[in-house]
Amino acid sequence: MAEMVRLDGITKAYGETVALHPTDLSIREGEFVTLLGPSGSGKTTLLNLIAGSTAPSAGEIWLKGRDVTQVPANRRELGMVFQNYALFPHMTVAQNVAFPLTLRRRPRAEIRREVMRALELVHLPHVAKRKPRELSGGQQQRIAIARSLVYNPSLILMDEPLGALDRKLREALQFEIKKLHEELRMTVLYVTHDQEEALTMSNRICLMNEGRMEQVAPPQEMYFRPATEFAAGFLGVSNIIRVAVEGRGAIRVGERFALSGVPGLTAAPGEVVPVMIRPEAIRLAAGSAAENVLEAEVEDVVFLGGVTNLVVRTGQGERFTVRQLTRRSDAGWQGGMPVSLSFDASDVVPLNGAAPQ
Amino acid sequence: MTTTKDRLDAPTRRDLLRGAGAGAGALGAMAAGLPTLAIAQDGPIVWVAYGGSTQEAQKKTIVAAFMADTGIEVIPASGPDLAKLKAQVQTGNLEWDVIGVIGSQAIRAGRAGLLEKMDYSIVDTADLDIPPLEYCAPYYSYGGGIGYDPARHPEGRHPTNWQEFWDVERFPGRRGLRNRPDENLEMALMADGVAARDLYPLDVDRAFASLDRIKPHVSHWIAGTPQTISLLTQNEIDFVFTYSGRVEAAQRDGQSVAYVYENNIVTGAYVAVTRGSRNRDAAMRLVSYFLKPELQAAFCNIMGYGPSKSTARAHLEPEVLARQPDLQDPGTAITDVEWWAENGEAVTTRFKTWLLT
Amino acid sequence: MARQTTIEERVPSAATRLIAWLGYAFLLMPSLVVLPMSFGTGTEFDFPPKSFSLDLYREYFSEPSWVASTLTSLQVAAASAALSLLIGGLAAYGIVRYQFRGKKLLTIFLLSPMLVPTIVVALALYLYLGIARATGTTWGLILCHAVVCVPYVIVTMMAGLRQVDRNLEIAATIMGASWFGVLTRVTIPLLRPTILASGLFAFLISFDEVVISFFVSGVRTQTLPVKMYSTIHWEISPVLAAVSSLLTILSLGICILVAALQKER
Amino acid sequence: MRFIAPALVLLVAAFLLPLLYVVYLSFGGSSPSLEKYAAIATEPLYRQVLLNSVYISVVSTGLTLLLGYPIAYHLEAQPPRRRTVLMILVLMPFWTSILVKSFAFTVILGKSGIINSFLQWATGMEGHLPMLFNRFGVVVGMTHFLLPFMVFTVLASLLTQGPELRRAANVMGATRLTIFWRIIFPLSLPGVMAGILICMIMSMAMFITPALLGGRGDLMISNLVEFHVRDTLDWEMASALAVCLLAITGVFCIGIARVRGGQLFGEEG
Repeated sequence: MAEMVRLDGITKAYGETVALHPTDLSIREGEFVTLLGPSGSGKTTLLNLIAGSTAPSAGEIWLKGRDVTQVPANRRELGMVFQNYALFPHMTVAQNVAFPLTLRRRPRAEIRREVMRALELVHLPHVAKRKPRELSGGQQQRIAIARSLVYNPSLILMDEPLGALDRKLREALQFEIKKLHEELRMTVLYVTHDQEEALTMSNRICLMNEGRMEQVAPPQEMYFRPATEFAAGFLGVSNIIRVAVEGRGAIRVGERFALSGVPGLTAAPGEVVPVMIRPEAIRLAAGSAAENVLEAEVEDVVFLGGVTNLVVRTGQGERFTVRQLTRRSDAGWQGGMPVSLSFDASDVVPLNGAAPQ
Repeated sequence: MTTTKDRLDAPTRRDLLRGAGAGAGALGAMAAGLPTLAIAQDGPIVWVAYGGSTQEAQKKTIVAAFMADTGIEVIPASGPDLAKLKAQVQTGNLEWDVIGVIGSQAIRAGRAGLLEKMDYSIVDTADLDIPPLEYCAPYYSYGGGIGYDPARHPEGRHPTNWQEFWDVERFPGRRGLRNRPDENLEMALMADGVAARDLYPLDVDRAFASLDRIKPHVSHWIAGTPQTISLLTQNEIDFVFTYSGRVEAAQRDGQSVAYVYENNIVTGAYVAVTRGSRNRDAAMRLVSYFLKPELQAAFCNIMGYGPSKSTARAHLEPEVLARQPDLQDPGTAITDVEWWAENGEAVTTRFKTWLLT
Repeated sequence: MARQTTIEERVPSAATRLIAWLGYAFLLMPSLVVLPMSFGTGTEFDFPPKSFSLDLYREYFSEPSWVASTLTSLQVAAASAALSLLIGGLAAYGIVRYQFRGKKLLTIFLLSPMLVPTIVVALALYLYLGIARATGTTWGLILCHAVVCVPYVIVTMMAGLRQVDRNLEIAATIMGASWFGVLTRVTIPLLRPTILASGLFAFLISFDEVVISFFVSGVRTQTLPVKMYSTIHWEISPVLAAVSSLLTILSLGICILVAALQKER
Repeated sequence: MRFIAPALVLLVAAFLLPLLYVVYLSFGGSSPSLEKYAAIATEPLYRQVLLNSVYISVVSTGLTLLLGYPIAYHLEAQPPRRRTVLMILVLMPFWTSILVKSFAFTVILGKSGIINSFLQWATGMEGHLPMLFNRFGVVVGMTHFLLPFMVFTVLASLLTQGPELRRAANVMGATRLTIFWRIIFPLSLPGVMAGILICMIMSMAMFITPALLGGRGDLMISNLVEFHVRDTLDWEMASALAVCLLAITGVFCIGIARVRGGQLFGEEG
């Protein structure tokens, strides 16, 4: 598919402080890309640069094969959804949605038709005559989404659009946005600091940290093969430990636990490298009889309904979080119990560039 | 304190332009090219006076006759402010042609070079009770004296001359005087035993010593003439220095006020022509109408003031004539406007300081 | 903007309400005294009037110079309010929405006519306009009033602009509106209450201004306050009471109408 | 910058240049001298009047704040429509000529005025409260004139405060008084300061009200400026006094900017 957005070494600095280090990114048409990262990581800066509300210090922005670096925001043919909805309080819902179309001087009949179509897409055709302040937060955001897509902009920017909503609404709207994206094949650049949102909705996640792109990958890959300690720590729960490399693909975790055939391990023997193991990849057994296991002791048991999290501590003092599906027979896990841990070599993810990106 | 009188003759438009700096000059020059409302050569005459019913009466009698006779239009304006006059002459941007002002103001303006010399070949000075001056001609006189409320202070209970006004034992009550030295010094000297005919040159030290005695009994030093009557009718003051014309106007309104016609201080009111007036000759002719006996009488019959020409008295209504301060009476003081023009500023500063302490 | 607040947060204490209502009464009191005076008779101020009549109103309407100066005042006030709204509004927009060097100093300069005593400004302007031959012209008067009104407009408009959500303007821009489109379709409609308020304020300041007008106005451009003030040498015409009452009632009517209309939207 | 240009042009042409001319005049114009300033420094009248002006301005401004803040606070709490109506009430005095207002105040404050008559009737007291033709009368008249300016300045800053902080404080258990003094008042300080500044300067410049309602000691510096402008025609003296007045207001401004960490109006940053 065609390339919709391309960033070439785009940079933003305010005096001495660099808000965004030189960044490259390419978004294909119809793709849903999420900028994920903690606050201050540069994701909003990046969004504003693409939107045209701030000018880059260096680099180029291409939209649909056109260099728009010098093009003002109003000629970039973009759509945008804001966290605080940014609906015009002095206009009705219909006028709000019609706004981009009236700017484009579309015929009145067409405007009326397109507005109704957009409102139907977000299931709110009945509020057309109301003022935004008479609607709930979720309804307002739906209107804002309708307004952003009614004129088929080449790219829709969404700046934490669900940040102000409660959990239930958020999940419902996540689903709706995803559906709209699939139905209308819109290209979306979505900003959030919520990892679940990013994982649920995106084709690709672009993880940002301290003004840099940490890793760009589809959600699955981002979750299972994080490239850096930051990526591993930011998405989901992870156990990051340091292990000694013993040979090609071989590591030693504890005195009685060594693994070989770890994928993507490039460090030379003798080095100590960080690796990640997801809590659900760890097998747990009571006692310490088995061969090739890590011996540990249960510190804490957290019952979460369908799953149970256990915090265990090895003889070397390393803590692991272990996640297990709750079964009635497991009810016996208790603090102080001796346990043995094990996991497969294929679940061990070397970090910090140990794996090729 | 020094005055600027001697220097006032000198400044020219060019001086001012230089003073205002290059920028101001440029703007001034620019604006000078724009059309203004400057009065044309043979255009109407602008006549400025103190406004109100006095000017209304003059308009109906003297000015109306002038317009009927000559066919020259006269535009009345109000507020003959010396500052405005000075600025007009200094900048050459004349608005006024004929100015009606009282007493020392006229002389001060003449000395400051703001007025044309009176053309006494046009203006007839015969039979004047009040001497004509170089820059202005007297056309009526007004008497100042004691005002009171006859309901509160019937015959024998109110002062009838300045010695009695000063006598707070015999005539207890709140006094009201003006907040300026003019007339106050004359009163104070007469209260101290100086004969009305021997007032000038005023013995300023003696006058202030006399004023010291009345100071604690003056409940208000009045800023505006209208207040001299309103404070009396509102019972804020018992005895006040006011003018016969004001008291009579109030009486016509049915107010309970009375006036003492003895021991009055009579001051002249003058007309003058603006220096450099483009309608100089027509303006002088208007001034000559102000000195016509029958027109003066017509005006004074309305307002109750005294005409400046003795020959006008023959045309006065009997009741108006009966209320004229007798200029021949040795108890009547006639303000020496020349003395005030000479000493006014220094005495005023001293008076204001005296008021503050 | 709808605010959701509980009752207890919004109702000021009894003491505050008492002082506030005393304050309103204090502000209103002179007008309440002037109103009955306006139905008096005769040529002097009188309170309470001995008899009631419409004489003063009749006199006001039958005397062309009263009506003319009222019209001049309204005209000058409207023009200088419009002018100061335009340039003051633009300045406020520039100050709030843009960053540039020397902004702070420039802002203080733009607001400084507020900081200079009017008598000083009056004298300065009179001399200056005399040089420029602009005394006595209507446009000169309008410019002078605009100088005095602009700072008030800037201050109120800045406060109003700060309350307008920047995102609304950004949203409109991204949807394709030019800066002019954003201004006319979004910013100005949102600022309507502020524009109304600062316009009214500017109008009133100009309408009430006497010191500068006294100097700068001419024979044909006498404003109402100047007409009142320039006759004070001998008398204060009680017609003033009628004028003041008339204006008070008129303005009250207009303002209440505006308030009612505002709610209708 | 281009948005500011029209205002800048107007003010430079019709404000800054005239003002510079006044300064130029005060130093003797085309024949430079410090004569007028020397006179101001030595003549006791001017010193006394300067002190008077500052005193009267400070007291009037203080009273205006004490009365104006509760009004602004009350207005802020009203629903929009009611607020509009009450704001019209605050603007009412503008429509009445200052001359008529001064007359009305003599009717209200005089010895046999409305208030004294009422007090005599209500309390049976003999005599009267002296409220007119003294400093009290001046302060009342000035406060009446200044009040709308204070109310609107303070109201503007109260309206920009969101309800969130108050609600948060309320939840944390703060009483109404604590919320006011710890949150609302400190946050409204920019408005209060701006209001004080405007009122101080306006009251320093007033001359009609003190002349009509004041006693013999209530001469203000503006009265003297007017006197020299209109009576003695000594414009160099008037200009010198005006420059002194400017200097005093300048000191006010700097003082207030100090208090507020370099912000004069709290708007320029």
